[in-house]
Amino acid sequence: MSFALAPEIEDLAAAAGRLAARSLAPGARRAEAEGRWPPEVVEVIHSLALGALDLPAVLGGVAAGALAKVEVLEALAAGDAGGLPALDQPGPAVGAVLACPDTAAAGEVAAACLAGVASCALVVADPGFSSRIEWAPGWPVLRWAWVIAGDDLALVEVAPAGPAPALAFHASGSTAASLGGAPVLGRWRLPDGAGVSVRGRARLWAAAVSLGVGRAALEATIAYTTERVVFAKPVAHHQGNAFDLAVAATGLHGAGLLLRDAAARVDGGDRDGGFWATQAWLETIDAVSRVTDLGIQLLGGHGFLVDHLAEKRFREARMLGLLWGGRDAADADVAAGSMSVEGPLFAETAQP
Amino acid sequence: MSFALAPEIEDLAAAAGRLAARSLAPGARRAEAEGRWPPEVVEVIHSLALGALDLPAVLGGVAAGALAKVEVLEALAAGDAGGLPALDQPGPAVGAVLACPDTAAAGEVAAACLAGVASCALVVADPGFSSRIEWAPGWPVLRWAWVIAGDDLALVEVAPAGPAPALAFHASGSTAASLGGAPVLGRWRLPDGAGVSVRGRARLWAAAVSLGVGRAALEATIAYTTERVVFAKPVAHHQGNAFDLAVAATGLHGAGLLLRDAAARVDGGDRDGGFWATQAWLETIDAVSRVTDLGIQLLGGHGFLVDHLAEKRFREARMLGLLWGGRDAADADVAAGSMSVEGPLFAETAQP
Amino acid sequence: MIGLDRRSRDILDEVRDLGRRYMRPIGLESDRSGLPPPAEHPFYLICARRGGLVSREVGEDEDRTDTGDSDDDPARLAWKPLRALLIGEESAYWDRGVALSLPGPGLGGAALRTTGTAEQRDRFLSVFTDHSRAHWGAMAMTEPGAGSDVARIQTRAWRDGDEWVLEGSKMFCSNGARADWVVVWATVDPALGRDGHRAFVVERGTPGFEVLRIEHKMGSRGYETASFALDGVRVPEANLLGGEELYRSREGFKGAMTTFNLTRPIHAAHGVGMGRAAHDFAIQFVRDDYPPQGRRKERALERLAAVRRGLHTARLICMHAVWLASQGRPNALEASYAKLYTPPMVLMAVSTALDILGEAGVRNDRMVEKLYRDVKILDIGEGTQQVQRIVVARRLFGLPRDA
Amino acid sequence: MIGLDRRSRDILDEVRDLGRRYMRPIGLESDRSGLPPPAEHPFYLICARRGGLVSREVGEDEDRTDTGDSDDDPARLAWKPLRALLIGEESAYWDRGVALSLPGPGLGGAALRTTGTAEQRDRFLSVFTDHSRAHWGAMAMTEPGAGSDVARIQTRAWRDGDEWVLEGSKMFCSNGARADWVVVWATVDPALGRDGHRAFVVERGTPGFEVLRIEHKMGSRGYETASFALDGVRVPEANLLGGEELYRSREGFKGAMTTFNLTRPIHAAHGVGMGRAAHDFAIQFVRDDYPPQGRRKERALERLAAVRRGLHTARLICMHAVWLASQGRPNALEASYAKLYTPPMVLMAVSTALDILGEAGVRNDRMVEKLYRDVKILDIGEGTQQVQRIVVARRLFGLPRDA
Repeated sequence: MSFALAPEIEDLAAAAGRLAARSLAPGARRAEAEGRWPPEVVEVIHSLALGALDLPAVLGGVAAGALAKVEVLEALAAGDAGGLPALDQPGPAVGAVLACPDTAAAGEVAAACLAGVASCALVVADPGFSSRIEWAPGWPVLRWAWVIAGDDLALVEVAPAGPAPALAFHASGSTAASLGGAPVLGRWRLPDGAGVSVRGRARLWAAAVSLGVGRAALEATIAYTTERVVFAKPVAHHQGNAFDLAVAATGLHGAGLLLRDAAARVDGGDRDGGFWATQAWLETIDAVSRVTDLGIQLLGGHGFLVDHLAEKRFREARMLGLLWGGRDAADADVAAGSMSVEGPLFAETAQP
Repeated sequence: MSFALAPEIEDLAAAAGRLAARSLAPGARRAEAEGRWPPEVVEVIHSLALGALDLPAVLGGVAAGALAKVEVLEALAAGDAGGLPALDQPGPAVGAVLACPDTAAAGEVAAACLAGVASCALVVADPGFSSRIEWAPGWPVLRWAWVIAGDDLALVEVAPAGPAPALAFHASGSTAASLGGAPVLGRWRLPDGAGVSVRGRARLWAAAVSLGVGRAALEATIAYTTERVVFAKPVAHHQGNAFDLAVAATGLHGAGLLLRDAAARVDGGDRDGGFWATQAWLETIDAVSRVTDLGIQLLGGHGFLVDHLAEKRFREARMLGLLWGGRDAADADVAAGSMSVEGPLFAETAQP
Repeated sequence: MIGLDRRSRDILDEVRDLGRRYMRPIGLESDRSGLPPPAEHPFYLICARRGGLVSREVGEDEDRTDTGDSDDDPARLAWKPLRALLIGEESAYWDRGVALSLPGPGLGGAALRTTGTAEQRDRFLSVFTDHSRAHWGAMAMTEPGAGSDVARIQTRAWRDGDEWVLEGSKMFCSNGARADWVVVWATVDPALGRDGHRAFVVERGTPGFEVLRIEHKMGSRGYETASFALDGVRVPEANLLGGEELYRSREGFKGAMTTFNLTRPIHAAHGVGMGRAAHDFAIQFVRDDYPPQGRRKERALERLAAVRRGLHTARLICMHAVWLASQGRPNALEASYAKLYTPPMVLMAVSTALDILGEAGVRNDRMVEKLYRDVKILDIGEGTQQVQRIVVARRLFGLPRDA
Repeated sequence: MIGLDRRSRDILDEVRDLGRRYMRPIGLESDRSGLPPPAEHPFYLICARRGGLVSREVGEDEDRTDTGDSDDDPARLAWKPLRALLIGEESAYWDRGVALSLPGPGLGGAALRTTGTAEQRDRFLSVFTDHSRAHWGAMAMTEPGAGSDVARIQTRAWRDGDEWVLEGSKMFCSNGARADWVVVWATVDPALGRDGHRAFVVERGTPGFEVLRIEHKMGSRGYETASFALDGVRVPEANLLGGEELYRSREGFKGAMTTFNLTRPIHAAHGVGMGRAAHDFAIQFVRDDYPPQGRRKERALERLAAVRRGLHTARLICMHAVWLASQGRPNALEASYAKLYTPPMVLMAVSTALDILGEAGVRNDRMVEKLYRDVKILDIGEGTQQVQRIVVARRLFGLPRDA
């Protein structure tokens, strides 16, 4: 056993990190204002084959796997997460593309997504809620929705219904769409438990982006608070603040390990991969919310201004906790697994 | 409007506080070992008419009200909470005694309780759970159980089924009892929403005792940590610890205000008194758990030894969060009220 | 038991009506445009004509030092700061940003009343008796390089003949660009720490007093947060707040700080109002959009009950702190309890409301999204959470100043 | 992905079997009686005969400095501290107190191996090759007046001819009363702080070495926590740990501290085991005692899923810290992450299990009640949560020592 990443994944993540620092971070605010990443950034990210990383060759992908994808997303998001929902297609919906029994339909969606000419959304539906897309990226044009309810999957053709400005990810633009009366291209009953795998891939995606945002927030907070002096010492060197930072850093560290473990499980074909991906999402969302909150708090009034990225990260962290069914759907999925999923290392030992 | 207590309540609470410091605190550990408070303590507490405080004259009480009771319990518990469940009868079950439509039956129970010859337990039942008394005080002898399920009340004659050693309150002794096959003395359907009032009185009781334990814990922790020096200054003067203590103290302060407000509502005949009593219990249990946990933590290894009262308070705080239906029943009651109970000062303003 | 008298209920009804008709819509518009409402906005004129948000009798101008009121029944007098608190909560329910932008002397007025000379109070507060148009006062303490650590302000003041010259820059000054005057804190010698502080009333239009910009903020956009430069600004001797005598002891600085014992709980009460707004939106969402039975609804109601618990606890802490002040009792500790408890709890409340809305919560056109961006500043203004912890620790167990 | 090799699975099966048959029942008995199992308990003899809990090959004696093993395949070698971690977790699942009471050199052994001379290692560790009866070693650092602040220990050591004389008292010494020898930390001069520290091996029966008492504890009663006095105890020069040379540099003290880089995660892993025990008990309770459908069950399962998430995260943090060490990489930060994250999370886990049991949870005869009393000490031993925060802050952003 090992906590080391495969060298090819390390290389990919390092490349993504360089790109993020060089091309994404400097333009983050401008991209937010303009509602998109500039063409040269889009081009260079396409060179990473971002959307193709976690798709198999048969769907036009490069089959690098979920763990590779997580590492790359995290590295990019640390620079700027804003355009990732738009640019990474099928991205969060990859689980639906993989699970779709109609490989021709899945292939058509995947091809359009990888070519950057259309996008698809994943809708985590609940019998009691009316089905609509509250928010999706505004570009490339939204053409399909994968609707997952329990283990039932449907592919629906949708038409964007105008912008839906939101809490964050402004660089991805926005659109809403109604699913009522939209043409259904297919409906499938997936094998038992496959639904959580589909949702789990969206959660892996969100957790990876969130973790990148959180890491950048921690780094920026430490940089600011070790520099800025109040009451005769750096902000971070007041023990009360140091304690809060230490706890926040610990949470982030744990979430990162859980996320990597979950992604590796998905790659390893673990039938409970969706359960662990959901757990990783829950842990990461909480950890990153704390870090980004502290990121504003320790900057004081400056944290509330758009002059720093702290407020942007705070918004991104929160939004990633709301998409794709949010906490309700995630808690329901882990609750459903809590009696059936075995311990990750060895079967939980029964009481004597 | 005023946050001041009536002078007679202040006097009562002050008397209870003196008694607690003089007669309860010094013998707390011995009483724990012996499973009861010594006779002279029992006598002096009877002089406070503890059990009678919140009963009306018609039931042999002195009708001082719920707020007076809360203040007295809190003051006593700050000295030693251990014997209170045994000594304060009908105590947590007072709501059932008051709600019971059969005043003769209620009067019989109240009289035996006030005379100190028998005790009654309140059982917060749930349709799905088998009814049993997991723990009740071991003295005076347990003779009745009030069973409240939703708005259905029953009075059952029970026989103690041997000791049931528990996490805390050892000075009250212990007993278990089965309700299966026990003679039912009466069954009543209470008016809609009256069940939460019955449960609310037990929660007021538990919150008051908990708050006393929490206040004593905070005081002892501050005394210890401002005295003991580590790394060249008192433990409490390390900013990280100071921050934790400040937050804990704030939580306790808020819980105290909420509890007093709830008790005053009960005395004022507020139909949502049970809802607010339940809210006060939830707030107090959380606040006191944090304070007593910190009380051990900042004492370090000493906090784990029986040489200090920190570990006793930690156990008491936790046990008060488990009795009378625990968190599940309380959360269910407040959830049920969350759409119907109006704001406490003015109706919540509807959206435009 | 906490209850309201008739007069307070009437006042709250009035605030509610104004909130619904003006404050909420104006706040949403400011949020969209990113700009505070212009100083000429008709709503401000409405407020100016009434002499305050709700009436001449009560409002933000009022505090317990204001004993010139004709109403001297002690029982009624005790109500006055409590009403200010309730008005604060209710205004913030509709829009805290707009509430902060309302005409009036603001924090600068509090400083004037606490430490100004009679002549100064008369000269600078009399403008607010002009009800023909809206007027603002402001206070400028914070600087780009010193937030919580106010002892470290760097804006310099020195005498030159019978004038004072001010040189430096200020940030986070609410309504600072539209104010008739700003109370500016400066130091005669940074090495003296707080003992070197002096406050000056600087009138708009004074040469060298230059608004640098109106800040772009994540939320709470309904009021103006200004930065400005003081570039050799000259003010007459008579504008030194409280006169030279005041600064012989350390009361000069402390004077400003004591105003916080009412402003902290009132600031916290804004949070209660905002939390209530999120709570009410979420309750309505559950009513309209949730399946009528089942786990999701149960769960949402449990979580909303917890929100309600926190909000009511916060409200009691705030009211208790103000009630103590109304009784003439010390309340520094309790004011900090209010400010320490409330903002994190309100952030939790709004965040919970977002969870209950789920994906619908991410959108600008659902008000909870805005509240989430608005609310975080509560934990920073009027003393950060960290500063409150220090105050509580100091009062409770003597945390030393250098800890 | 984290998985186990065949050998590790076999070892865990062995621990599980012993845990079920011996450790759990012995732990419950100790909890009832309030006393640790007597040193003559047959289970200790069983362990002694096996040369450890599970085998000669692996166990608590082992760390990465132990390279005398015949197995020198690096891939397999990397497994060894991880196995120690897993054995710790699994033992604590059954009873942490009893696990800590198992025969062996304990923390004193770690100190000996890290800083002892070859002669000392041979002399004091060879007793553990005697499998005819159980032997213990112990370490005594903590004193009544100095817990976390180990630099302040007051036990004095001075030379007298070719002997050292020790005077003082020690607390919180695990297995201290039954140990063949105890590594005792003392100071030659309290004014020197850590530079004045010396460690000595004091053998049982040395005159003046007097056990004062076995502490009465809230929980974790399965092992002996001893206090003792050193009343003019004389030890030969040869018992100065590492010899005089070692203390010329500051490595003397640091030597002891470096052992913590493995002990912290292993200590934290005990918490994971205890949390798992509470989790499993609660899951079984839900299966047996809850209504098969409905809100309570849903809620319980959600909460148990959160417990599981925390426990698995903690386990990964612990394993990662030990894995780094097995790779010869620095792990001081990560070891503190493990010790900082785990104990509060495990307290939450056990407390959640109590909530799920409700009133049934208060009783002694349901194991979760005991776990709640057992678990709190995890956040204190091997460096409190506060100390871990300091270590993390120091490593992450250079928190100064006097902050």
